[in-house]
Amino acid sequence: MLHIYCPHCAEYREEEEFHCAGQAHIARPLDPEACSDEEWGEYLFFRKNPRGLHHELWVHAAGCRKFFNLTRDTQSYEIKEVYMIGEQPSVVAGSVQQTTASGAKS
Amino acid sequence: MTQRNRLTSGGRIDRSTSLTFTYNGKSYQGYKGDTLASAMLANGIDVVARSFKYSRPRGIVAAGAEEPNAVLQLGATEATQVPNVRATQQELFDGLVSSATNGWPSVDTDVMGMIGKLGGKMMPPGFYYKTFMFPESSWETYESMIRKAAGMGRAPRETDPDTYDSINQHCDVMVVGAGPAGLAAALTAARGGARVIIADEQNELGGSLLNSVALLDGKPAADWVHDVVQELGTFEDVTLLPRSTVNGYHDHNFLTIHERQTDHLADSAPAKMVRQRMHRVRAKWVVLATGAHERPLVYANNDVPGCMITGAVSAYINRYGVVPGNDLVVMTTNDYGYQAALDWADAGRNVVAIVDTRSVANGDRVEAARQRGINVITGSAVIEVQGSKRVTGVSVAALNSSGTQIVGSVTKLKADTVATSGGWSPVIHLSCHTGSRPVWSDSVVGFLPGPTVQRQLTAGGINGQYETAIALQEGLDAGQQALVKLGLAVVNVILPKTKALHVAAPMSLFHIPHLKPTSQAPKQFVDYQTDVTAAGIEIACREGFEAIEHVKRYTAMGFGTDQGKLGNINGMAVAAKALNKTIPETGTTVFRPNYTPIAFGAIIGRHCGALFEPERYTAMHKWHVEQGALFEDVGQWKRPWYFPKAGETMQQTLNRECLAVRNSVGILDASTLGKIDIQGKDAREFLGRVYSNAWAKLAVGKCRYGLMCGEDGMVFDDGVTACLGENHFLMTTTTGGAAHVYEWLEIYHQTEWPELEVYFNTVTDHWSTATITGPNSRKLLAELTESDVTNDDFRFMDWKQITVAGVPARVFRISFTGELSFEINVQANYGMYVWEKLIEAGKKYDLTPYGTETMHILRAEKGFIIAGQDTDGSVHPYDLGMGWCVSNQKPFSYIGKRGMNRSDCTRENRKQLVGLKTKDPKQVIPEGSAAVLNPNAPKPLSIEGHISSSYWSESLGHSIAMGFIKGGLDKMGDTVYYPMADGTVIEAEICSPIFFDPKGERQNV
Amino acid sequence: MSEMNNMTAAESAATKAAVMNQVPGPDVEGQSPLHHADFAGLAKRGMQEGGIHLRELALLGHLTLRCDSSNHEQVACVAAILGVSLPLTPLTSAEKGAYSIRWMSPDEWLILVPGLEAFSIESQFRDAMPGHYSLVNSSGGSTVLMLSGDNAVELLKKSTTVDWHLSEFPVGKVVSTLFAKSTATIRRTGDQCFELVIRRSFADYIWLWIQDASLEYGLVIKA
Amino acid sequence: MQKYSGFGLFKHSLTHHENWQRVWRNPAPKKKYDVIIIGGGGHGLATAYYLAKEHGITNVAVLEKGHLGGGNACRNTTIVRSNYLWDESAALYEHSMQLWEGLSQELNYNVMFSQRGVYHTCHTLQDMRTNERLVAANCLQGIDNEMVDAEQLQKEIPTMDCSKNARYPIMGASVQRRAGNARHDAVAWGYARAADALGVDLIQNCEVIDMEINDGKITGVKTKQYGMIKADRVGCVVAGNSGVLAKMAGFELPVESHPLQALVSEPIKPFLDTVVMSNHVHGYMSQSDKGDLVIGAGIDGWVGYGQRGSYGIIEHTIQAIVEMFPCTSRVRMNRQWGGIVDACPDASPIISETPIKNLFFNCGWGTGGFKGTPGSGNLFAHTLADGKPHPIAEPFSIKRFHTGALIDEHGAAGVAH
Repeated sequence: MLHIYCPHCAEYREEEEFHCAGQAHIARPLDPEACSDEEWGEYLFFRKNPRGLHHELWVHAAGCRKFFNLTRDTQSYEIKEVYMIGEQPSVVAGSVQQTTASGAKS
Repeated sequence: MTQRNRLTSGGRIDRSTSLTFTYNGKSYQGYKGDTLASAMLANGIDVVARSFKYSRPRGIVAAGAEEPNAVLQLGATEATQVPNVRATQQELFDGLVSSATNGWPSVDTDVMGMIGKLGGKMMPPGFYYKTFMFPESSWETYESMIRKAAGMGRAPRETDPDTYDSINQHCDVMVVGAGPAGLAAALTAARGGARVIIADEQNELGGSLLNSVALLDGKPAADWVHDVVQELGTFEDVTLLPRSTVNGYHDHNFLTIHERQTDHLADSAPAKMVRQRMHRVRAKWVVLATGAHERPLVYANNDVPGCMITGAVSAYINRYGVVPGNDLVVMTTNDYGYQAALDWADAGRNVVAIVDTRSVANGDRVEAARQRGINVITGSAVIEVQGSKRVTGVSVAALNSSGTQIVGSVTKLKADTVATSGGWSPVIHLSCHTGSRPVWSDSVVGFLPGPTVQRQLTAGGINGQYETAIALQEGLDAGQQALVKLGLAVVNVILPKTKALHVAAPMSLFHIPHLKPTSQAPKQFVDYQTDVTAAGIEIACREGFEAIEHVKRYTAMGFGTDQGKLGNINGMAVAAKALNKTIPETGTTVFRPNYTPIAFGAIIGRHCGALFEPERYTAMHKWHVEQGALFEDVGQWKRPWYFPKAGETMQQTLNRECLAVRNSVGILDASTLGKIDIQGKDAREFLGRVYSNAWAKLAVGKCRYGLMCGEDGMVFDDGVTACLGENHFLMTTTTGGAAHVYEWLEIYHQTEWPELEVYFNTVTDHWSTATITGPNSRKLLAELTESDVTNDDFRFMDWKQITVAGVPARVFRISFTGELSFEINVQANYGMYVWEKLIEAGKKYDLTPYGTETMHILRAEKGFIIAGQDTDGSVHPYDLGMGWCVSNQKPFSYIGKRGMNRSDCTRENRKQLVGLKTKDPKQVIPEGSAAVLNPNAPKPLSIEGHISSSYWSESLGHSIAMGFIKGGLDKMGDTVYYPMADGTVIEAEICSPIFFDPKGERQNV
Repeated sequence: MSEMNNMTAAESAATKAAVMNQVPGPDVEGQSPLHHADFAGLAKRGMQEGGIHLRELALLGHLTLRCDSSNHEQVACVAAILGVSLPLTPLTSAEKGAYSIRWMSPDEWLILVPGLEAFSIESQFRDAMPGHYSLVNSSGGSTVLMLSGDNAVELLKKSTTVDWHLSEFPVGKVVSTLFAKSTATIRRTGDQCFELVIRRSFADYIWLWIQDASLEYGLVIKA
Repeated sequence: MQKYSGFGLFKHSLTHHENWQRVWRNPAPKKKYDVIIIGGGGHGLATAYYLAKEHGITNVAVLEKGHLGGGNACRNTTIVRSNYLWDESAALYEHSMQLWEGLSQELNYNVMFSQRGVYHTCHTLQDMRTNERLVAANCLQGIDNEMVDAEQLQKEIPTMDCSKNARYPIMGASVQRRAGNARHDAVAWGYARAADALGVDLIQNCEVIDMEINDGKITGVKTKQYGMIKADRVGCVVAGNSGVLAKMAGFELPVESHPLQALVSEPIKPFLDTVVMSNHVHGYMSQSDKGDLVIGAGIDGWVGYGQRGSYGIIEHTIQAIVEMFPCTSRVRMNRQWGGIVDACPDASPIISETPIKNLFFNCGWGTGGFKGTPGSGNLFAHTLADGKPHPIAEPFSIKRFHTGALIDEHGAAGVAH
């Protein structure tokens, strides 16, 4: 069971209050009509699905109903950081980072 | 009945409270403080089970969670039956009824035992993979026989009378295990001001100290336990949980604790009490002080009742005042095994010998035994046990220094009890639950907790530290570390003094050799409950099952209800030897929740029966119930399905309800439709992006129907949205789709288009909606309002704010029936009032309440779709023949536009929604029926489409249906066939789905 | 839209949103979501002592305000209308007299007022509130339960996953969270006193849940 | 291959079972193979077997990073059925079903395929419509499937609560009587043994860490333990790890890997003689030959490779089981575990060519992989042998996610299985 820091409520809550909306940073193409079927298909369905660091979009569904991003290790399930929509992650694959036992940072 | 193995004094039992219990129909006595197992041993009960595969008699081996054999059926009544209760963990209560789970006619004289003896040789591991294949049809016959013989206890046939619940806890430090290490850790953390939970599976805190004769500060260890527990009880932020097993350690320091609140009192919980409770704990830090399980040694016939582990022997003597036999032989690889002999001798019974596999034994405990005059035989082992339902003697032989071969002659000794110790296995189960891989330690001769990302500390036996003084110190250290990590000031705790004993190194030995090769020796059990033997493991390895997971799966080792707590390490050792590898090379052992089994009831708590899932009600629900409505589940809502009158069949009710609407007026509770209030200057733009049709020009006071598609172009919801003000809209959604639509709007607003000035608020529950529909609906409305509701002033697809029955209302003139309709929305606190006023005023128009089924018929007569019924995620608006609801003129590429223009979405011959009229007007095509062009063609037939909605239309006097047909919109007038399961075929003609009032005149009057 | 009664003059021009007085005259009795549970009767007939005390605050005015907390004009306007400032810190609340405000999300607050004042406050907002905002009357969609007693915290621990320890959850704190299989907005009003705002359609379920979960403590209904 | 039979068992018992042969060799890999199959799970082993048996291609290696059948093959709840909605899926799973029937004899390994029936219970009118649609479609597809009403269901499954008292009363069910269970380990081991006997090299503890791709064409794989191994064609059948392998090849898949959990009760005496699945209350259950109630749970909503999911899913699943079988309240849960399921957006698998020439992927089976094992292996072998998909596999191309020709089984099957 994940313990997730909601950056809007500024505290940890249980996973059951949240809903994962999948991979983060998938921007809707600005001009969908200009997309080929292949490009539109990639946007709709193709995902990174990494073993390791993953940037995800979550919503605090039973709380403040706001979306946010988090970076999570899909092997250890450790949450490395939580950040707002529109922001970029600071922990990315390949970046030097320490595995800590302290969970997400606020 | 006398308790022939009960000592006259000693132990933590209350001899003044005698308890009666039955086992296999026979009555026995025990005492308060007994476990069922200790009481059985006190009464000299030897055979407690028949083994799973070979049906061999089995006795009690251990004293705790690791017990593999004493697994019983409990329960005095049918409803309170509990299968597979471990007698070593079940506290005795007065009136307890127990029985063995296998054995026919009884566990003592079991016929299957003979089969086991004869057929046992035919049952090597995996034998079932190699046979029962011929003839091909035979497996299911064999299988049903196997199934009858398998299984242990039985489920009750009646509903559980007890309640359970769960409670969510938060703490700074969760201490698992209340032995010396756990108590020291908890005390330290508590004194430091931390919020502490300490849980232990036993009925009182103290752990191994309760089984021990060790002195702390010169006093019995139990005194120190008592003082610590008392002090812990004084802290407001410390929770003490005895009878509470920490069963699962999940991610991010989430733990589940299974607390038995009344299992020690009676079969069923006393009134108002909860039988069992799950604590769902989120801990900042976890201290695992779970101790260790002793390993029995693997030797020939080591499953004969009377074969035990040494720690259990001590526990029964010291804690329960029970000596489980008269003449004891101890076999050990380490110093700790000697304690059982010392305790046995102290209890005044005969220690025949201590057989130490080490050639040199010189620890303090060894010396103590020698000083007591006990016969210590070093460099030797018990290679075989005699007896069938109870040990009668043992064969002892000298071993070579590595313990791999017998070197001397065999001596036979008379004994009725054999206690063995092959060392101790740290209880690393919880540490493994989170995915941490354990690490082998040669010095501990066991696996230790591996690296982890959890905020976890360990202390005592789990670290392979079995001396009380060290365990206490490690507990203190863990408590202090936790305080540091929590940012709290570190406090000191003065630990009790205990005599430091010299402990010599243990020998790494698991499997005792026999004179014969393992394959030919009498059975040497590794896992008692699953009947896995050393020979079986060797066969598995020989056959190529070399990974330890393969060995386990092929032999079933560790798959019992004890999850291999006693046997797994021994099994790995046997496999390692067979493969000529070390234990860590063979692989690690993986444990998964639960540590010990948990009743389903406890896991689900109150979420069962009436509280399984919420039932959502509208403001008028009580009225519907009183009118005898039957209800349909739509999402979590209870919606009236239809309102039968006495003596009516369902179809008669529907016919009556439909005709009432078509001929006069009906009333529907439409409150459950999702409603979203949308405000902001960009609300209109937003609607244009999420609906497939145009919204730019919708005037204030007007309503419009819209289709919502996914980015793939497929329809997922629909509804009417009203323009309340220039920047203010009220969107309706389907009943089941409300939550999804709301999140859909929010995700686009928050992540894609935050620049749009718009706010969404769910108002589903705020408004209650009474829909009156039918030619007389205007007259009815006019009875209750002063406002002008004539067609001139209140047009179709308008909404108005008026007063209905004195209550301010928003009335929408929209129609889902094709009739003149008004949807009257009032604040839900006044919903029932207005409803009842409508019913009253409607009497003269024969106002008829109707439910969802009639609603479905009426809309199908008009060809209106129901999202979810006439859509399945694979149809876009054009497939539905609803191209009129798509605007490709909008400047913004609305959601769904690109998707519905992908190549597969624009191809020929897609399935399209059409009407279907049966050749025989009386025939109603069953919903779901599949269409074919030639019903006589051989199978598999290509399916042209299916029926999505189908009803008898009393208004039209014939059946109606909507369904999908490949290229259907271009096939009007064609015939398709619906083959039925009974071989008949229904013939239907493709037609427009609008069956009733095709010009739409009635809603416009 | 000439017929829209009760609409303030400035309303449609200023905010272009529709506002209506939704409360009828005094001769029409409103029915709260737990009306049929008859708390008044239960208070007389039921248990008088127990660890859980429960009372319904029925028919209050519930107003959901969405606006921009960094817009000083909006924040000042709210304070001027209600006489109490918007709580801008997450999970906090503010209260003055019969008005109370709960932080719901960074741009959302739940305002509770006496039932008959909802429309007048709504109208004041529509007259005075600048900028982009929304105000929604949700009075019919929810009700308020007051939960107190020696075992109130235990009941909440059985029903929610929130940490109710006073050090983590002081008086005045408010959370929106799951309550059993429904949701609730819960504010601590005293060491052992809590206010639950629950949704109408789930009210029966929550009522059933509370009765069941209170069994071991004893449930006292207050009128 | 040493022939297995009851007589064989007897014969070996006379020699204390000391003379059983290895079930498979443990060969060192050759430098080059005609076909390399990455992934020694049920699907990979079946692929190897059918390549050798039906296509005569025996210069084949199966590379397994751990031990054979150690992933989802040994973690699933062993349900086998073929009553899928769309013609494409129905053809695929029925192809598999027909291979299941007789598989024990074909492999000379008892995979304990037991056609004890699979019921889908219906709790709402929408459930009924969905299942009636499924039944109607299956009848025309030549697949057995029928509806039973609540009264009949109560007779067939006495321990289930088919009364009107439930929160979501059971209104009826569809049942495929040819469906059932098989023994998961035995399927992997049986295929492994048979493939090995035909000359396939099963290489355990051999992890692929890179692919050799030249001019858009794969020529070999790099392994952690044995370095480069060349191959003419490579088939990737690694279920939950598909995304990781796709990344090596430089493309993404329309697949996400999620934790899927399951659990068992303690063994009890016969309680349930069939398989029951409810998409509405979200749980399914059968009883193993050993007596355990085998219970399946929903999928966690996030990507996870840890073979662990959230406890909340376990709670919800058991709630559903007790709702349907109230008498299980006092039965005890023994053990839970998790697998990694690679799920496609349309709940149908991928058996396909890829952007890389000679590299083929078989993945995306989601929660339906076990039942598909024989069919998947059989069709993928065909694909690898011919270099182009078998007609039954053709609709399951990755390309469908570009054109939009999805085979969406969500609507029909609800939560799959």
